[in-house]
Order: sequence, then C-alpha cells, then structure tokens
Amino acid sequence: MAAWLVIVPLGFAALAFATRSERVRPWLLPVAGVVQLGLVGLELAGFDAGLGRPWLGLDPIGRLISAYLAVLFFLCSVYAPAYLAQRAERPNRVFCAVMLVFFAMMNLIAGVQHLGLLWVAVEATTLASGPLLYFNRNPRSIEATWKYLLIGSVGIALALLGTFFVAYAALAGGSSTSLLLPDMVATARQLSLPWLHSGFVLALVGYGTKMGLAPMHTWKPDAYGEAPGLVGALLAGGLTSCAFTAILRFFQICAAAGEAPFARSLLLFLGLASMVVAGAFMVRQGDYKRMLAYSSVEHMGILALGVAIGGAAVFGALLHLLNNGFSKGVLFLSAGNIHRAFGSKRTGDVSGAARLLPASGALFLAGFFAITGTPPFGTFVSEFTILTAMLQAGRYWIAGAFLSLLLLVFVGMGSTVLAVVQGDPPERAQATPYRDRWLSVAPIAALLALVLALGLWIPAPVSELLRAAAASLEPGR
Amino acid sequence: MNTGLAALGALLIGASGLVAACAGNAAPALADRVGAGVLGAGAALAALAALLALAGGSDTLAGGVLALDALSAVFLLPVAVLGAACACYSLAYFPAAAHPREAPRLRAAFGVATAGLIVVLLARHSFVFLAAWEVMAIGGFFAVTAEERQREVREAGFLYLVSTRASALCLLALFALLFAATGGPALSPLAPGRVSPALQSAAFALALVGFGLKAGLMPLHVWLPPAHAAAPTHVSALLSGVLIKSGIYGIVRVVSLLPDAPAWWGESLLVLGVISAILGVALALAQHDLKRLLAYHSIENIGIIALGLGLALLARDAGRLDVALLALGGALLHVVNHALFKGLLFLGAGAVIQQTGTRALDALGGVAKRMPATALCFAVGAVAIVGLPPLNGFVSEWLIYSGLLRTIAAGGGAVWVLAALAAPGLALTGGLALACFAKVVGVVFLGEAREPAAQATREAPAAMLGPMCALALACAAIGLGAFALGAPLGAAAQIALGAPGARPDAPFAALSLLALALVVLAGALGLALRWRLRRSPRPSGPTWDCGYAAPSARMQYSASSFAATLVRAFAFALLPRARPPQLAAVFPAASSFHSHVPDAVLDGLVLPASQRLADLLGRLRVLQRGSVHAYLLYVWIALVALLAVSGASR
Amino acid sequence: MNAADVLLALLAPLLFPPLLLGAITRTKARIAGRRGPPLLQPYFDLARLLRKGVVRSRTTTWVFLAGPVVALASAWLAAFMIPLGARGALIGFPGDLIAFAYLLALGRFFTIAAALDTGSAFEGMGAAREAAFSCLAEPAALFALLVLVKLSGSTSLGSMLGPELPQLWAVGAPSLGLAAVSLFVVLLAENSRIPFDDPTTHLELTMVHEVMVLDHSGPPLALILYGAAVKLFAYGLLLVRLATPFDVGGTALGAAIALVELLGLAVLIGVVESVMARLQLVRIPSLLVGAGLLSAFGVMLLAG
Amino acid sequence: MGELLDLVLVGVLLLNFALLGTSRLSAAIKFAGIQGVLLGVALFVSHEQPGFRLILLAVASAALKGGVIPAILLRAMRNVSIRREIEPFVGFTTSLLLGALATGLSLVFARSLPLMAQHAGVLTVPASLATVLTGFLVLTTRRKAITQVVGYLVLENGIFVFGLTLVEAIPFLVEIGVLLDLFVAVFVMGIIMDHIHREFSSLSTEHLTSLRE
Repeated sequence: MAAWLVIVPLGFAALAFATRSERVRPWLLPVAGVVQLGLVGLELAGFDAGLGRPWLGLDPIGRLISAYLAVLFFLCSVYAPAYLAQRAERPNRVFCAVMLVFFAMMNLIAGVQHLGLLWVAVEATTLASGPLLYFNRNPRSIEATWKYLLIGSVGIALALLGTFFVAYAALAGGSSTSLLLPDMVATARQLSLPWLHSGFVLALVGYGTKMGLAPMHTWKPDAYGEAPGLVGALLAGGLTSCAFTAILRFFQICAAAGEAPFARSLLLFLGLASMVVAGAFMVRQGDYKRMLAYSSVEHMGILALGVAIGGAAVFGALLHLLNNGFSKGVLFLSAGNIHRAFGSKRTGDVSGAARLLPASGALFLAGFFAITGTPPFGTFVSEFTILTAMLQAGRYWIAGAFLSLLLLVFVGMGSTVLAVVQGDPPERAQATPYRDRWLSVAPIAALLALVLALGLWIPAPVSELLRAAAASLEPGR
Repeated sequence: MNTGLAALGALLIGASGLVAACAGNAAPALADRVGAGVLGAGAALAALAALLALAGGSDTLAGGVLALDALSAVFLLPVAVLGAACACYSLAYFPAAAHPREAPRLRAAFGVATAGLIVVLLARHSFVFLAAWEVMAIGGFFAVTAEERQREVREAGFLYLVSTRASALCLLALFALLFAATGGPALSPLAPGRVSPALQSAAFALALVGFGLKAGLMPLHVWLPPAHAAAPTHVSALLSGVLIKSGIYGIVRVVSLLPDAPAWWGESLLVLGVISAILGVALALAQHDLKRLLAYHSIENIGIIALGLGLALLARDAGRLDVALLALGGALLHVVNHALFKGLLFLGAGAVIQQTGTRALDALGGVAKRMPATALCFAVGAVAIVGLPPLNGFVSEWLIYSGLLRTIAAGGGAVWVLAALAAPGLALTGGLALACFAKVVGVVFLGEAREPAAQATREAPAAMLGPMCALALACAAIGLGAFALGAPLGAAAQIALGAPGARPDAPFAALSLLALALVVLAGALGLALRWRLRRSPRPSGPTWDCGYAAPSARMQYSASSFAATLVRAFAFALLPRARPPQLAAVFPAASSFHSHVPDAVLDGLVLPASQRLADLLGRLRVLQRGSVHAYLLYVWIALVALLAVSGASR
Repeated sequence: MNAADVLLALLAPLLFPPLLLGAITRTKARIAGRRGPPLLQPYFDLARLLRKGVVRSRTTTWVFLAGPVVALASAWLAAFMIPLGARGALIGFPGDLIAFAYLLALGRFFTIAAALDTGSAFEGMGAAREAAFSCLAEPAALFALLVLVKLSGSTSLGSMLGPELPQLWAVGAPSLGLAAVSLFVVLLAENSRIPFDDPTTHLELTMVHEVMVLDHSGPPLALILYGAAVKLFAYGLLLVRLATPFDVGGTALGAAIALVELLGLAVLIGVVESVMARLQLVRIPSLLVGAGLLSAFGVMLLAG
Repeated sequence: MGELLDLVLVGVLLLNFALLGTSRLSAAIKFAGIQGVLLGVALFVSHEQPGFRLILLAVASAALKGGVIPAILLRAMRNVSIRREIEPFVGFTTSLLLGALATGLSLVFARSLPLMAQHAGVLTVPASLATVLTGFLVLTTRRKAITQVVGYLVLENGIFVFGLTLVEAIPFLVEIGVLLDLFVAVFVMGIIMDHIHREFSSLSTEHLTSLRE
C-alpha cells in the first residue's frame, strides 16, 4: 500500500503539470487530498497490495505518519485554491505540481523501510520544497531558498554518511547488511558500537538539520518567514515530522542494539537546546511568521525531549507530533491570511487583526492558545503526558527546565500574538483587498477542531496506532 | 443530583453568551436580557445545589469526575449569587446598545469564566480541573480585556495572562506530580504514608505558588491591581469577589488531599497571610484610584483568609481541633463574606464611576446627595469589609480572632508566638482598613465634589441598584443571622480537616444578639433624635470654616492628605514617591504637589527583572546575523561536539 | 447576679460617665488654683444642649447625624461588657473582647464619617488624625489584653477580669503591670486627653477630636459629648479593674468601689493634664508605638 | 589492488589541497570535476572483478561528477560573468594548513574506529573523512555562492569515497538515486544562483544577509 501512497500523488503531479487552466489546476490538490484520504482509509482497514516489498511497507510508525500526512495535506489543499486565487498574478503550474511531488516524497519517507531509500526521499523533499519557498520570487525569498537548500543539503549529506556508517557498523560487526530496517533491527545486537554511535550522531545532526533542532535550525526562520503560509504549514507540520520519523528509524536501530540510553542522552541535549534557543529568540520577536518558525523549533525540541525521556513520554511525543502539526497548520494559515490583509508581517505594522479579520484573527489567537498547551487542546494532553513521565522517571530538574521554558515561550509568543490581534487596525490595512472568505477560513477551523478533539477524546484506533508506534520505539517494554 | 444541578447551572451560565448571540445582535437590548436571564437561571440552579449540599446532600456525577460536597458548596454559593448580581448589573452598566462590539464578547467571556469557575469547584479529576481552570482563566482574560482598544487595558491583560499561565504551569506540575505518585488522574485523598513527605511538601509548595498566584497572595499579587482597574467594573467585582477565591479553594482542596502536613505549611500560610493583610491594606490606603484601592483590599482579605487557613493547619497538627474548626470556619465564612461586600463595593464604585466619569478619588466628592441609595449600599459594604458589627465581616473576623486567642490562651510553642504576633497584626489591619474606608466613604460620597466635572448627576438605574441592595441585605442577613452558621461551616470545615462530625463551638447566638442589640439601640437613639429634631430647620448655611472667608470645594481634605500620616508611618514598606512644591521666590509661582506609591514588587522587582532578562536574551541574536557560512559552521560545531561526547561516552 | 445587680450594671454606664468629665475639669481647675465649675456641670451642659436647636451645614447628609448616634450606641454596648468590680458584666461571651474593640471601632468609623460629611478642611484634618492614631492604639490595646488572655486562659472580659484576677497578678505581675501602663496610655489617646489632644484648646490646627465636631450643635453635640464620656467610662473601668484586682465578694459593693476608683482615675487624668504639655502631633505615633511595644514585651514575658 | 586504490585516493587527497590552494574559480570547479572522475576510477579499481552494474555506476558517477556538473557550474559562471577570483574569508595558506590539519584529524579518527580487515591497510576511510572536511572548509570559508556549491560537491565526493567500502551493501537503485539527487540539487542550486545574480547582479553571499534577527 505504501507504494500507492507515493505513486498516486506523483500521478496527480503529472496531471497538474499537464493541466493548462490556471483556475482549474489548484482544484487538483483537494482532489488528490481526498483520494489520498481514501487510500489511507483502505490501508488502515487492512487492505494491502504488497507492491514494493520489502523496501516499502508500513510499520506502525509509518502507518501513523502517512495517515497524519493525508489529513494535514487534505485540509491544506482545501485552503490552497482560495490562496492561489488570491495570488492570480503568479503562474501556479510549477507550484501545484511540485507541491504534489513534495507530498509524495513525504509519504515515501513514511512508507520506506530502507535506510538508503529513506535518505533519497528526504533529500528529494528538500529539493521539491525549494520551488515552493521561492513562490514569491522576491529577493528575500531567494535568500531564504538559497540558505534552505544549502544548509539542508549539507545536513542531508551528513545523514548519508551516517547511513553509510551504520551500514559499515553491520559489516564491521561481522554480519552482512541490506540496510533494510527490519534486518537491521533484527541483527542490531551484532552492530559494531563505535560505528553505530558515530553513525547515529551523523544521522541525528543530518536529519536534525532538516527537522530544525537547534543549533541546526538556522534556516527555519528565514524559510518559514518568507514562504507562503500554505507552504509554511506543510513544512512545519509535515516535513519536520518526516525528518523526525527518519531520526526515529535510527533510534529504533540504536534501541534494538541496546544503545537507547546513548541515543536518549543526545536527544535530550538537542531537545533542551532547541527549547532554550526558541524561547530566547521568541522574546521581543517583531515578525510573527519568524516567531512561528521558532515555535516550530521549540516543539521539535519537545518531540526530541519526549523520546529522550522514554516510557510514557514516547507516546506523549508521538501524540504531540499530531497536535503540533495541526496547530501549526492553524497558525501558519491564519498568519498567511493576516499577512495578506495587512501586507506586512512586522508587529509594528499589524494590529487589530481581530477587528479587520474576525475569523482569521480569532483563529490565530486560538491557535496560539492551542500551541502553548492550553487545556482542553490536545497539546495539553501530550505535554502533560511528557511531564508526568519526566516526574515518574525522577528527572525533576529537566521537568523544572521544561516548565520554565514553556513559560518563557508563552511570554514571548503571547506578546507578539496579542500585539497582532488586539487594538485597532492601522488605516493602511483598510485598503488591502483580502478579507476572510469561507474557503480561506473553514480549513483552519477544521484543523483547530482536530487539535481540540485530540484534547477531549482520542479515538480508539488513533490511540491504538500511537500505542503500537510507541511500543516499536520501546523494545524493552 | 445536586452535582447534576450544579453542572446544569454551569452549562446554562457558560452558554448564556451564545444564547444571547442567537437572540440576535439586531436587538441588543433583547440579547442583553436573554443573556442575563439564562445566566440568572443557571445561577439559581447552582445556588440551589449549593444550599442542598450545605444541608448535607453531597454526591457525585459521572463516576466521581464531578462531585459537590459542602466544601465546594461554600465556594459555589457566592459564585452563583455574585454571578447573577453582576449579570443583572451589566444590563445597565455595559449594555450592548452602548457597546455594540464589546458587549456580546464580554457577555460570552463572563459566562464562560463563571462556568469554568463552577466546574473547577466541582472537578475531582486532574484533567477536568486543569481544563476548567484554564477555561476560567482565559475567559477571565477576555472579560478583563473587553475594552482592549485602550493601551492600559492591553498591558494589564497581558500581565494577567502571563501570571495566570505561570500559575497554570505550577498546577500542571502539581497534578503531574500527584498523577505520577498515585498513577491516576483522580483527585482523591492520599493514604497516609503512601507518598513520601518530601514529595508531599513539593506538591504543597507548587500549590502555594500556583494557587497563590491566582489568589493574589503577597508577593504574588502583581497582576491583581492593574487587572481590576482595567476590567469593566462588574468583571472586577466577579474577579475580586469569587474568581480569585478559586486559589483559596485550590489550596484547601489540595491540603485536604495530602494526609500528613508538616508544620511549615501552616506557618508559611499564616505568615504570608499576615504580610498580605497588612501590606495589602497599607498599599490600598495609598491609592488614588478607586478601583485599584478596592483591588488592594482584595489582597488584604485574601491575606486574612490565608491567615485563618494557616492557623487551622497548625492547630490540626497540634491536635487542637476546636481551634482548627474556628479558624477554618472563619476563613471559609470570610470567603463568602468577601464575595458579598467586595462585590457590593465594586458595583457601587462602578455606579459612581459611570455617573461621574472618573476613578480619581481626589476629584470625587459629595456623591451621596445625588445618589443616596448607592451611598447607603456602599456604606454598608464599607462597614462590612472593615469587619465591624453588626454586619457579616465581623462574624468571620471574630471567628479567626477567637481561634488566635484560644491558641494564645493555650500557650506554648512556635504556634503561640505566631498567633501572638498575628492577632495584633490583624488588629492593625482592621485599624488601617477602617481608616481606608472612612477615607473612601468620606472622600467619594460626602463633602462636595472636588472637581466640578466629577459632580454626580443622578441616582444609578434600578438594574444596578437592585443587585447592590440585594448584596447589602445579604451582608446584614449574615451579620444578624450568625446563629444559623454553625452547621454549614462545620460541614465544610470537617471535609478540609478530615474530622467528620465536628462543628465549631462558637457563641453564634450571642453574636446575633449583640448585632441585634446594636441595631435596636442605634435605631432607637436615631428615632429619638429624629423626633427631637422634627421641628428644627432644614440644613442652612455653609460649613463653619473657622472664620475663613471664601471656602471652596478644592480646600477639602483630599484622599491623599487623609492618608498621608499613615503612609508616612509605613514608608519603610510602601516607599512613597512625592514631588513637593518648589517655593523659590518671595512671590512664588503656582506650584503643584504630586505623590505616588508604586507597587514595590511589580515596579521594583518583576518589571525590571523581566527587562533585564529580555535584554540578556537579546544578546543571543548576534548568533542569527544572516551569514550562511556561520550557520553551516553551527552545524559542524554541533556535529563535532556530539561526536566528541559520544567518543567520550565510550 | 440578681435583678438589683442587673439594674446597677445597666444604670451605671448610663448615668455615671459625665461625672468623670466633671471630676477631671474640677481637678484641673483646682490645680490651676481656680474653683472651677461644679462636678455636675457636664450634666447641665448635656441638658442645655438637648434643649437647643440645631444648625446644620448644607453640605451634610444623614451621615452627619448618624455619627453621634452610632458612636453613643456602640460605646454603651462596649461599656456593658466590662464588669463593675469583680463580677457583673451585663454582656459576656467567649471572645467578647474582640466585640469590645470592634464596637468602639464602629463608633470611630461613624464619627470620622460625620466629620468628613461637613466637607471642612479642618474636620478632615481631625478625622485623619483620629484614624491614624487609633490604628496605632489598637494593637497596643490588643497586646495588653493578650496578656490577660494568656494568663487567664479565657477569652471573655467577664472572666478575665473576674474574681481570679488576683491569682493572675501573683503569677504574671510584671506583664500585667506593663499591660496596665500601656492601657493607660491608650486610654489617654483614645479619649483624646493630654498629652495626645487638648479638649480645651481653641486652635483648630492642633485639635484632634474637638475639631471633628466643630459643626455639630444642639442634641447631636450632646450625644457626642455623652458618647465620649461613656467611652472614657468603659476604658476607665477596664483599667481600674486591671490595676486593682482585689475582690470584695458582693457585686454591689464591688461596683461601688469600682466607681470610686473610676473617680480616682479621673482625678489622675486631671493631674496628668495639668502637669503635662500637649505633645507635638508628629511625636504622638512614636508614643503610641512605644506603648504597644511595652505591652508586647509584656506578652513576650509570658512566652512558652 | 589495494595499492592501486591507494594511489587513486592519494590523488583525491592532493586534489583537496589543490582546491584549497587555488585562487581561480574555474580551476576549483575543474579540480572538483577531476576528483569526481577519480572517484569513478576508484570505484572501478576497488574490486577484483567489477561486475556490470559496478562499471555502469562508475561510468555514470564519473560522467556526472566529472562532466555534467562541472559543465553546469562553468556555464553558470560564464553566464553571470563574475570575477574569476575566489574570495575567501581566510587566506589560502591558512586554508591549506587547515586542510592538512583536517587530513591529520581524519587519520586519527579513522584509526579510532574499528576497521574491517580489508579496509585496515587502505586509505579509504581517512581519505573520505578528509575530503568531507575539505568540503566543509570550502563551504564555510569561501564567499561566492558558486564556490559553496563546489564545496558541497567535494563533500559529496568524500561521502562517495566512503561508499566504496560497502558497494555490496548498497543497492544499485539507491546509488543511482543518490547520484540523481546530487544532480538535481546542483541543478536547482544553479537555477537559484541564476536568480541570485539577476536580483543582486553578483554571486557574493554578502548580499544574502538581509534575513536576520
């Protein structure tokens, strides 16, 4: 089934590229989204065409991620036509086609079982997202794209070296290797530890660059700041999660080799570092889209922290992955609307969004409360789970740091968000064309509803998926 | 069944804003009425449930996720009463017709916050509690920032938001700790010895900070005065009357969960209470702004309540159940009383502000002549909050006092010393509160308006007078009907103390009789005087100004000058700033005197510290200067560092 | 206690207080070498005032009249709580000493409000001083009473000052002595006598209590003067009972002795007023704080 | 065959130094290209009896790294007609010293890792690490965007060298995918460089610092 999850979007990409009409093309995205949802539904229902085995195949983590990606992409794709209609001045052929390729590659990451192919897929997402970032075609977006490509590619290159190291670890350990995840996990005990350690570090730094863990996060504010809100949502919600999945793959091998503590210590370090950096840069942040980028860094840190703590926290981290993705969708899309309406992303020029754009402003504010772990939103449940696990593990200092950093982030983010939402809109903003439309708001509301739903009640199948995925990361339990 | 009632009431209250919105913003007046009506109905249900529970009908709902016992009911009752009163008040104070944009949002926020508060009182499940807590806090935020067009309101709102989040994070840690300890989210009493004392103390410390932030215990009170000043007055009434009490409730509830309390819990509560009481009232005395003044009095009263709580804990450890019951009963009763008279005072202040258009004490004066009913209600509230007989404030303070006195009479130990210091501290608080409210009543309602603009025009409308009168009557009723208080207070206190069947042994009847005697005696004297003066001429002529020729209203003793002596006496704590007039030449030019008392904690500590921190973090920005080479370098540094770590770990 | 005792306990606070004022004035006159007004002069003054008409300022409201009324009513109730002699307090219940303090506070509250009601700068000044000084006097008084509470183990004035007071002196004489001294200071302050306030001065700027009632006239003024006398009576009774703890058994006899002692106290006050000068206003707080520390020290002596 | 492989790898190492030492942009690009070709040779000689897919891979990579990509870069360079000098942050001698240091470090690091018997004597792993570090040096110390692409290329070459050790392990498809990705990456970077030049009429990355805190 994994194969079809990749092939179908690619087919739509070709279709989009072939389509002539600028107005029809964007509607291919929601169609693709619906089809993908259907496929995922089939897959979850247990239907499986074993195409591409053993390289492709959905283990619990892959199943979780691909389902999540389908939902996220569907809602973003519903938003897309309204947005592209706004930007009629730009040809969207490349945009639509590349976005579908990008989506396909993310699904490949979710569904791939071969470390080498995994690398190819991640690099492919980097290259595919380049044109998306560059959609606005102004100097700033060029700069952002350049930095993104260069830093991303270098990071990924390190990940490739890491992959090779792990492969060599198998050879040096005296066993043959196929770089297939199941085999690696099965034979993990024989891996030569020095090579494994170095390989894991390289992979962590490489894919961590993609995921945006500090200090490899530097491309993020630029890229997210300059990309269209739609792209920002897919990068912050989808791509980072995929990079995290890649890291989880290597973590699985480490854990199977009995080296989980080693991997955890590194993740813990990078996780805390990310939260600190994010908090520091969010304080007095004058650009609300860059602020969202730092918030993404922070939450990547939380994910790493969750895996690092282990136990129930892994479940929490995976749940947080969903919550963070959906909340980021809310924030980036509503921020995009606000950006359209005010023509600026500096808090100095933007105020009174709640008056000018009642819906988008309210959703932006709600998204802020959601992302900061306010009950009853889902983020609260995941953060509570992680915190409880920390305390159960007796990691009191880490818990303290975690909480104080959450407060710091709240203060930094809150001042920016409230400055945007409250008050009276400036006169200039009255002139701009954009006002809330049904299609440009409903998807955001749906995303928010998802976060809320995850906070109120996690459906049995979802919690089953999460539990299975968490179990595959906790060989001991 | 009671719990169900209360939950239903909460549901109605929470939905009131929505219902009103459905009623349509086309007909604002109608929407107002519908909203208030629905909220009132919900409040009535909640009040009924609370009364039933106090009568001994405590039960649970949804498998113990929600429950209503006497302890919750003591807090629930004022929520219902004050909530309804404020809703009715808002019909005339904040009508949708006058505020087409803000009023509907405020209505919704008000209802949601109140409902959240009720659920907090009912919740016995950590997630539900935290969710309700946050709903209450966020609803409160939107209620406070209803008029967010004004910069001052936005700043106050942000301060409120940050401190409420800080408190929420403490509670998150607290409940996570309990969760980790008990392995479940249920908020049920721990078995003694089940959890290590250190962990319990940690939990208590978290509760003290988290709930103390919400309650406004010194020095965690920083958000309280600005928020109360910024909010619409009926919101201030709700905030100060019941919302901050959720902090007290939380502390009591958590203490009732933790079995073996070491002495320092009670001691810290008692000491913090005395500090809050004295400094709170001293700061209140120094304020020039009517609403800020009332806000600081909330801090004082929270301090009195905390004092009672701490004493109760200490007494429970010392095995003096009678003292514990007196102190806790007093504290709980004071929770109710403070809701009544502080609500009343805020509503009265709101009426004055609406009529005169200013909050500045030194501009006001002579309001009583145009607004006699408001003046009477406010005076009742003032007498009550100062704790004077025959009103309710006296009863609760009397209970706490007699707890202290019994401790002193028993003698011995650290408790004795603390009590022997707390009792005069309470007396000092009482004296200062008396001075402060004598000042407020005198300066606002009596004399003449100091600024012509601040002249009150007419009496407040019925929709505002009604709630005030109701609250004033409630104050009097508790004062005179003290004899009926023993059973409900006992029922509530014994839950917190885990001592079934106990009830405070206090001469409640005697208190009632004393109040009655006072009323009768004063009434009789008053009537006699009326009779004697029946034929004396109407007031005539100006006030005797000791021969001064042309007295003007500006020459009256102002609020600041009234407080000056005491403020000087407390200069060591208040750090007042005064700009005295400069008299230079032989014929000096016109000069002005300006005095201002900053909040030592907020203006002296919190704001500078956060500025400093922000600057410090700002330094880090040099790391993000846009050079891609530097960024790549970071990647490699991270790589090398991690490799080195992993190499070292081998 | 039988009906006669009740009657006595009821009437004494009603009838006796003005006599104290008379005694004080008389003493001062004598020391000054004048004959002075008759002892009963205060009664005559009251009667005259009650017959007079009233002039009220346009500025005033009902509060202006409520002040004297409430002050007098609360002072009476407070007075009923102090036993005449060893026994025979009309009102008594555990913790009534709090009620005693708060009743007097109620009176003060309304007196201050009535003063501010006139909108006169001078009366405002007096009100401010009254409020400020009593803030400092109250803790002092409470500390003094705490000494009694600790020693007697009771919280009711009736039993604290009751027959077993002598034993308490036997146990804690030093503390009780300190308490008595600071109570005397508080008495002088609360009843606005020299050195805190000069009831006979004519310079409004220096007045405390007198300036607050400048605008009152006729019956209201009568109530004020009478109320002040009752307040003095209550404090005085408390003080003499504390200072002369012996118990002669019978209620009536004890009461008689107490009243005589009260006259003695009045004479003492007169002497003090004649030999001392009025303090500077700025020095008054420190004196009150001193009194408070004195009684606090008394309490600390009993620690443990 | 080990000696032969070592010979090639020594060539690779020398090219690293040449890269660090040269001041001419076109030269740098050509060196990278030659390195690419050498890698193809290395892949070929690193096995006793190279199979068909090995040969194909060797040819493909040699063609791509030695032919196509340098062509792209040179074309880009000519299009934007930029000044032909490399503008380093640190001087060439310093770069050379750093390069030497890097090589030494990689020798040490490689020794610290347990190598398999057939790789113990050979330069493969040290050479690969040294090349990776060289690529890093070029990336971080050269000012022009185009030189950074060269640096990225060298970095990839280094990784490719490591790939020699496990040709058996890595499926053909993945190898091709890697090459394809590399190609697309350079291609896209070429396009972006083109736009950069159009916007800023220069390829110096100093213009690319407007996004900052």
